[in-house]
Amino acid sequence: MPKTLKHIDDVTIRFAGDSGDGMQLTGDRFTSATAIIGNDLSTLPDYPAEIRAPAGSLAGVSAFQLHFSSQEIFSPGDNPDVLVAMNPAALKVHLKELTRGGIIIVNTASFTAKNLKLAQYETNPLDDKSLRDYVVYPVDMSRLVAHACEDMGITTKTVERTKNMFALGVLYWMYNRPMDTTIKWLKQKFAKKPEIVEANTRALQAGFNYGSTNRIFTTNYKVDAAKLNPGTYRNISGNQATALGLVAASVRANLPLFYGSYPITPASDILHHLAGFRNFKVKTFQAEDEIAGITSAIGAAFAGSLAATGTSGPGVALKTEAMGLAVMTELPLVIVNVQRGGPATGLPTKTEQADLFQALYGRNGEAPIPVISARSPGDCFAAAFEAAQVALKYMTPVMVLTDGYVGNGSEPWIIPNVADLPEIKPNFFQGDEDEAFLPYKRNPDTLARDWVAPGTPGREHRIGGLEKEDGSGNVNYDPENHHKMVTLRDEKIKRVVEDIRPCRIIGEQEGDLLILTWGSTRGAARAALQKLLKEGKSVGHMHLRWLNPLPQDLGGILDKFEKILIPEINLGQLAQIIRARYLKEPHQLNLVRGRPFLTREIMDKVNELTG
Amino acid sequence: MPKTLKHIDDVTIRFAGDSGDGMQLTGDRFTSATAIIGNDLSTLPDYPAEIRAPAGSLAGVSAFQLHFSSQEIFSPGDNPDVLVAMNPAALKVHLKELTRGGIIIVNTASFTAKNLKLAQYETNPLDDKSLRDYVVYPVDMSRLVAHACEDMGITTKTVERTKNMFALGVLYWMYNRPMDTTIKWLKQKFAKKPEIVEANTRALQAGFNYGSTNRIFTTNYKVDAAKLNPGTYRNISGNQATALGLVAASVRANLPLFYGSYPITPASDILHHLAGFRNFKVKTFQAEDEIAGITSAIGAAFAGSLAATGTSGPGVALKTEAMGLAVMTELPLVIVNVQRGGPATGLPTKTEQADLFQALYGRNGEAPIPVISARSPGDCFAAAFEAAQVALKYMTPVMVLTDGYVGNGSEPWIIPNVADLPEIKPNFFQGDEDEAFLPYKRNPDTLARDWVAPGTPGREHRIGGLEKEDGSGNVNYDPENHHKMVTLRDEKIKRVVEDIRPCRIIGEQEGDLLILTWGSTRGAARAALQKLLKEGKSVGHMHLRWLNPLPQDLGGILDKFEKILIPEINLGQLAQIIRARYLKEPHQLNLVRGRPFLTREIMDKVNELTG
Amino acid sequence: MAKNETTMEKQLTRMDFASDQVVKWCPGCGDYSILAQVQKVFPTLGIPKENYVVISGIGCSSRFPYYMDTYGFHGIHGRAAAIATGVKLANPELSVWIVTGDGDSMSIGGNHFIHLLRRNVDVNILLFNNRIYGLTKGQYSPTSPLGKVTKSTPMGSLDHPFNPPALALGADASFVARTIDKEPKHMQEIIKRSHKHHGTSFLEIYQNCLIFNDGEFDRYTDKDKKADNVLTLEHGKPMIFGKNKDKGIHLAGNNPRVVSIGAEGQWSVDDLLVHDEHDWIIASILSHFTYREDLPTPIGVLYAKAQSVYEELLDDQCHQAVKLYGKGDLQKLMSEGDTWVVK
Amino acid sequence: MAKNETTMEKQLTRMDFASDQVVKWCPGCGDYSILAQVQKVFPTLGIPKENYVVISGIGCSSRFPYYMDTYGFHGIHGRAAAIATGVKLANPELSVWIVTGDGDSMSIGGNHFIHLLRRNVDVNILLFNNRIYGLTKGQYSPTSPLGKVTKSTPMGSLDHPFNPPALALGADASFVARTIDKEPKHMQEIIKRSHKHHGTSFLEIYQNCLIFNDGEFDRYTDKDKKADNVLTLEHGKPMIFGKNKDKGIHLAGNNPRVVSIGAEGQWSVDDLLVHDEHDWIIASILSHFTYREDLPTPIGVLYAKAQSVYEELLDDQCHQAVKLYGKGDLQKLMSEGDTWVVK
Ligand SMILES: Cc1ncc(C[n+]2csc(CCOP(=O)(O)OP(=O)(O)O)c2C)c(N)n1
Ligand SMILES: Cc1ncc(C[n+]2csc(CCOP(=O)(O)OP(=O)(O)O)c2C)c(N)n1
Ligand code: SF4
Ligand code: SF4
Ligand SMILES: [Mg+2]
Ligand SMILES: [Mg+2]
Repeated sequence: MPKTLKHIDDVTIRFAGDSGDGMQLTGDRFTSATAIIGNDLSTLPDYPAEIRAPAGSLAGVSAFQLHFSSQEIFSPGDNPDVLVAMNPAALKVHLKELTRGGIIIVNTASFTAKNLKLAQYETNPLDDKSLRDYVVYPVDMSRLVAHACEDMGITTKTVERTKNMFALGVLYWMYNRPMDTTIKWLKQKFAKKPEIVEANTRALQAGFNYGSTNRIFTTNYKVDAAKLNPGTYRNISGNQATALGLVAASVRANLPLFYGSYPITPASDILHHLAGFRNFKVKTFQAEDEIAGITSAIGAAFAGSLAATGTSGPGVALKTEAMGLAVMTELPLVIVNVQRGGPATGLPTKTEQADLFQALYGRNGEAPIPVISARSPGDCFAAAFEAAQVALKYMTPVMVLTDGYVGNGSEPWIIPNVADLPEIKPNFFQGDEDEAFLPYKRNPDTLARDWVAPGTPGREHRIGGLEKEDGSGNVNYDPENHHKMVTLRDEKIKRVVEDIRPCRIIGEQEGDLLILTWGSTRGAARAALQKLLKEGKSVGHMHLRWLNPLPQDLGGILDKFEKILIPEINLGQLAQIIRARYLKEPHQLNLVRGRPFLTREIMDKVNELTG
Repeated sequence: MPKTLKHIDDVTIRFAGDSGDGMQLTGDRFTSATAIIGNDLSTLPDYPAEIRAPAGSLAGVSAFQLHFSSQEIFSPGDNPDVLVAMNPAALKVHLKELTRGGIIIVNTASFTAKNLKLAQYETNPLDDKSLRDYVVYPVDMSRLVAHACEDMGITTKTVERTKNMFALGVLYWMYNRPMDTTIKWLKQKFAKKPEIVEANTRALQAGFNYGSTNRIFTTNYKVDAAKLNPGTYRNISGNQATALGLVAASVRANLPLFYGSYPITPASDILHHLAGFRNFKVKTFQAEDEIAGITSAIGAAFAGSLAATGTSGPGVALKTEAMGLAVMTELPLVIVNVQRGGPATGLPTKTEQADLFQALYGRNGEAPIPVISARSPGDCFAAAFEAAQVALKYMTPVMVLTDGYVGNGSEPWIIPNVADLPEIKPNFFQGDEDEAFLPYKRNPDTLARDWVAPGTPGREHRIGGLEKEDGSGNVNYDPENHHKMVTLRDEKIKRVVEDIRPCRIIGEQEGDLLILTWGSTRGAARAALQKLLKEGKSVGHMHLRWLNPLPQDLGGILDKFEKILIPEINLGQLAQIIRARYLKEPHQLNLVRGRPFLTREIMDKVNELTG
Repeated sequence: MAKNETTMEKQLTRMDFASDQVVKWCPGCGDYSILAQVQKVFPTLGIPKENYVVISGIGCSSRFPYYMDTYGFHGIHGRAAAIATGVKLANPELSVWIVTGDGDSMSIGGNHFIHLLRRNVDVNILLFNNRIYGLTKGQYSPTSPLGKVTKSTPMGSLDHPFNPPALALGADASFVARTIDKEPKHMQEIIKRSHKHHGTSFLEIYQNCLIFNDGEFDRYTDKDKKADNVLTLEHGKPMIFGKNKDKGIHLAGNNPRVVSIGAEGQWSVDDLLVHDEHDWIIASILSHFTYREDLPTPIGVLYAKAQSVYEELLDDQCHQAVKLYGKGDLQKLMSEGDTWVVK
Repeated sequence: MAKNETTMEKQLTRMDFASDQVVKWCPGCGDYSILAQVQKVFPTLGIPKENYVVISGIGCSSRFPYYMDTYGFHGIHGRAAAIATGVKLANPELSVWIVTGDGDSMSIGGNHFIHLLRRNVDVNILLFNNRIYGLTKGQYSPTSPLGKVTKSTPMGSLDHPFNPPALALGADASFVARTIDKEPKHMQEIIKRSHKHHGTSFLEIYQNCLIFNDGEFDRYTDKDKKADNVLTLEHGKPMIFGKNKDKGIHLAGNNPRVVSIGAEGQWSVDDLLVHDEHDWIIASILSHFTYREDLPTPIGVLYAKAQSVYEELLDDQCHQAVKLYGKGDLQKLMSEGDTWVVK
């Protein structure tokens, strides 16, 4: 039967299955193949807090969503067009979000009575009429992979494990993706187990063939390369980008990188990546807890390294005392918070933006620090790099806020030229041999104090957490000196505003409504903006990278719009800051559900407000 | 020579000497004697961060200021009228604040060349003309006490140690205070060392006699009892009052009190006091660190105790993760922060109000908690009591903010009648035997969940830090449930507003300017208000006890004044909250010097603003 | 079940301790066995069901309380010991069980762990030692052997591991024991011993994490290897082990080594070290068997001593204080010191 | 002094290590002696002055760095070990000294302390043990003996104290030693030994706090008592002590006890335990002398062993990685994985 090839612009696929079904990996592979084709893309992994909840259970469903397009895109997509459901539980959990009329590909072999019961289905949805509004492709993947690997003499369990590759193959056919990079990857990954490579390759091929030859599949699709900015691209996850950003800063500052950290979801991957960069002399230190993570980094900063520590919200909570120490000792330090659902342990594997207050205010005493947020996976590179720049220039700890979505999600990223990255000049003491060294003497422009690392002859000095005398840095309890130092530390952070790019509004430059975002919410907002502009709405979008200090010209920009809408995955933290700073009343959209906003939700809110 | 007795209304005395000179103790005794006379009073201890810095050094000066009056007073006084300086360093450090024309009493024996040098005096101030603007009483106290104890056969060192009692005696004469309570106290304190009692009593008596007989003292003063509210009074320090407030709440709630804490200046005294109440079944637990302090308290709360933990800013920093746990598990818990100078170790023995942001926002995720502040030493009792009430009623952690000044300072306090203290009904599960128990079912009014302690048959349940399903309290990762729970927790704390007394403005009820204060700044503000009203200014004063939630009627009150002035010992934390909440622009007075505001400073600012 | 009466009268069974929550560990995880043994032992201890409290930190193992139909508290990472201390001090009637992992108790929670041991609060620690971080997907832990290749140590870990029994002994523990997930009978017995001990009991349980550290304890669990690699301690008995009970521990000076006994004749039972639970030095020597390939791993009670118990001393002080100063009278307390009356 | 050249060439003296800050301990505090000995020893170690780093937590003792004219870091309470780890890992050339109190290192900082020991980072710990919290004005500490009456324990403390050498040994310390503030010569010698040890050296110094805990160590420092109560350890020598060198330590089974030697004849030197620094069991036995009234307190090196050092293994991995993958090339690193070009 002849097949039709359709050109389309934009597809969202969701892979869903049991925790053991390899959905994250399948998604990753599809993403890679899609990236290479040159589509723009955005991904959203979503996995349970348990390592492997009971097979077939609703709690054990793991999913990976991928949005790709021939246009520039900003979010992982609201509703999937295609749902790959490896078992009934996956279908049950994810069906409600599938686009009406969307495609469902299921592994029928898993629709056993037991699994149906585990998924709380009374009747088999493949047999009753409940899926009639969708295009369903029921495929007995288990049988087909068994067939494909028949003569290999490997265990049934091993064969069964390849069924995700079969599903991938079907989708490769359906969306015209090349299989070679996946096969190459399999070869590398399982270099020592050729039979695994073989089995998986066969399953992949079988899936592809099944799509191209089986009658039930009538159409496949072509999504052209997107017209992205020219450059060499790779696909990158946020945590990967953060790690690279730190290494890049260390190279451009010509300082060794020290990373002290304690594992925590969803931040651990930064540690994992950095631990692999020993040939850059990157020293990673898996500390006994978050306190040792940051205090070891403070020690390394004192010793002259570019020091960083990374964690998620509960870990930041434990670091707050030491952050105060870094403020008082005025040492450069990058602190990364890959935010997750809170409070407390909360939703450890889900995303949230509720640690902004903690970043800004979560310390005893007046302890201001600059705070930057990453807007997308690739932007984590720039955010980490800029944070290090500011830390080294102003001699201050800097907080980088990313989140679970940005940290685990991925997107195409233009690989920068090393030479184009700004050189970073740490604020080392520049005085000549005979100049007296005063550890708290400040650069008159930046107010940064001079940095001298132990090992430098003749400049021995002591720092610590007690209040410092201006200039000498000696311990000092004088009331007026304290006031002066509190004010100086505050002023120093205010001056970071000099390093912040002026605001850039996308869309209308003035008008009815400005969408104001920070962090990962930018994606959904930009996607919404595009559509709203097409609908002829008078809407602009302004995104904040730096939350402290705020850009100098922000006040003026807020004045240009009738209304301001701040969508946040919290109860209105940026909104409160804007209220306090500009005495303006923004509208809020606060949905705290452990996942990014949908484009539609922002559009609906804008429509409601501009109605 | 006949002496004159003058009636005066108001005196401020400052005792200053070496850390080893017993100035805190001397001040305490004078305070006691003054309280018994029925004066209103307010005290301000001020001691160095070192236990005993080198004798005679400027760093080693310890001071105690006492303001007493026949009128109601609110602050420890701006500038002392009398300075007792036991050595040159004490004179050097404190002279600049003495009222022009004020009295200086010095121990001449300590004005040796060595001590003068240590105090960085070029010439002896007693000999040069530098003190000509003051009334100086040079007394060779060392010689006089030696004389008084001549025949006792005790060491010179012991004798020398009594010279603070001599100084006290002089002042007792000068201000007509009775000596008997001091003598009684000496007998109790040194019950096992009668020779110490004897020596000190002799020194005290000698000082008194010296005043009454020596020619150089021509006048003494009488300060009548103040017309205070009727009742039985005692003098009380803030930390003492906090301890009593917690015990009182435990008695009125009929729950045992558990206090888990780790020592830290200036909060340790709460632990010390509570440790003495074992006959109330008060269980104090000196934990290994602040984290164990709070988590043990959370355990005790789970087990059905009234649980509390106390510390200062750096300790709170370490508790923030666990505070999130208490928010999520919705357990009653009182957290006391006796604020000190920050950031980091900062000024450990000085006061500050810079932990308000930390109290409100210093946690990961959306983790709102009620925050109450104590306005004066005696008010710590009520603040602690109310915090416990709210914690038990709403099933929530509550933060009590006091500070070093309020914690160590003291004032007369009306001893409440136990029967007048409200009874507290903990939110224990009330359902009957057969009613199913759902740990997260809420009281529809307060939204508090039901409390059931282990040991209760048939109501076994589990709690923890992961997000809870509404009602059942089971672990739940559902997006909509999370949003609901985040919102519910927020709403619950908002409802605490029902328990907050409406605002009360002192002074003008509307007009040019409202002074808005929180915490210990109330004293200086009220004192300033009194004077400003006398000057005919159109000024009111509104004091906030609860910082979260804010009283319902605050917005309306702010509207009644042209200008609002918020004096704070921080860089404007309440001001920012007021800006955000009411979109109003208050004026700020921010002096961060490790000590309370002076009345004059607030007056000056008001005068500047009301021109 | 009828409410508000203790469950003492009723004969409890294993099912009484199974909660309604689905157990969410990976199929085959060693944690299942520990859960089963605890559920089997609890009904036999003569404690009313409502008096059990199970408290944990964070980790795969720390999900344990959710699966027990007792009072339970899933705490925050590393703090189970401190939470449990608060629970027990507040109500010494309760039977308090701490469930923790090697990361939870030895890494972030190390300080609370050692302080709990020295205080000797009468609670029970069950340490699920899988020598890996399970829940965060496979970083090395403080009990992973030197050189361990994991996600966070791609070139191998650099730190010498903690030896849990040795650390516990150094922290003045009054009871130290070990068992293995795959030895259900032994585990039950030792859990009972832990319960009986007056003071903090520390029980290390070797637990296989089949996802991130499969096979770590194969030497001690594989059918054909375990007899030669596991030494089951019995108080007052010589230390004999081996498939044929033909091996024993001999102490040469202070150096323990394995000798063959029986047939070959060079060594006899009399040459072997005799286990004495109350001997701190023997316990220390045994603790040093950990990580050594040339020595078997001892299981059973390594050490037990009588020592005063924190919460009892605390309650004593409360009683003492009532005797000395009378039962607390709030009015009197508030009126202490100098007072005066204003009319 | 001329800048930017190492100070190696110059003969350093004690005064080179005295900073310009006024020392603010209470007159008579044991801390003064320790400061003096450190200032005397540092010039003799052959280390350029600029390579010394002194790192502390919070407490009276932790003010130490301010008084040393070296690089110094007065950290936050309990975290000196972690800060020092960062310093040493970042620059292994530095000679890193941790100054800490019994509260700082054993209470809030207990976890960092035990982890530092097991990692065996080549730094030196000087623990000023005064068995009290000095700076916060006299609460009991984790090394205060049971029943201690202090501000926070008016009826006596309830917890068994930590035994610092035992805890250190339990945490796999590679060097454990003890000295006394009032034994300046001995202290100097042991500070030198600490420095020489490759790996973390742990030196406990008994230090009198005359304000809040005066006399705690009188048994070991009073002229007429100390000889009978202090056992000075020497490697390879029998354990003899006493004013007349007529007492010794004999081991009966695993129980150490004091015996009289010489004249009375019942015991001879040959019956005495011979000190072996490398024997973990002997060190453990010696660690248990702490708090015992019937045994002398051992001072000197209790234990020393060779063990791999964390920061060296880390540097090795860096070199290894360069060998394996080439010197880090940022452009290459950023371009890893699948890439594609958009024109
Ligand atoms: C403050 C904090 N830091 C880090 C984490 C992340 N975390 C959760 S469990 C865990 C370690 C788990 O290892 P282990 O205690 O051995 O338990 P297992 O999963 O192996 O049973 C870590 C690091 C956390 N939840 N909280
Ligand atoms: C986070 C924190 N908690 C508590 C304190 C208060 N504090 C300062 S020093 C100290 C204990 C000091 O005892 P120790 O370490 O024995 O030192 P010493 O003063 O006896 O030399 C405490 C509890 C603090 N500074 N920071
Ligand atoms: S990851 Fe390991 S420890 Fe965790 S549940 Fe799975 S098998 Fe068990
Ligand atoms: S309080 Fe004690 S430890 Fe602190 S300086 Fe004084 S004597 Fe030394
Ligand atoms: Mg583990
Ligand atoms: Mg101490």
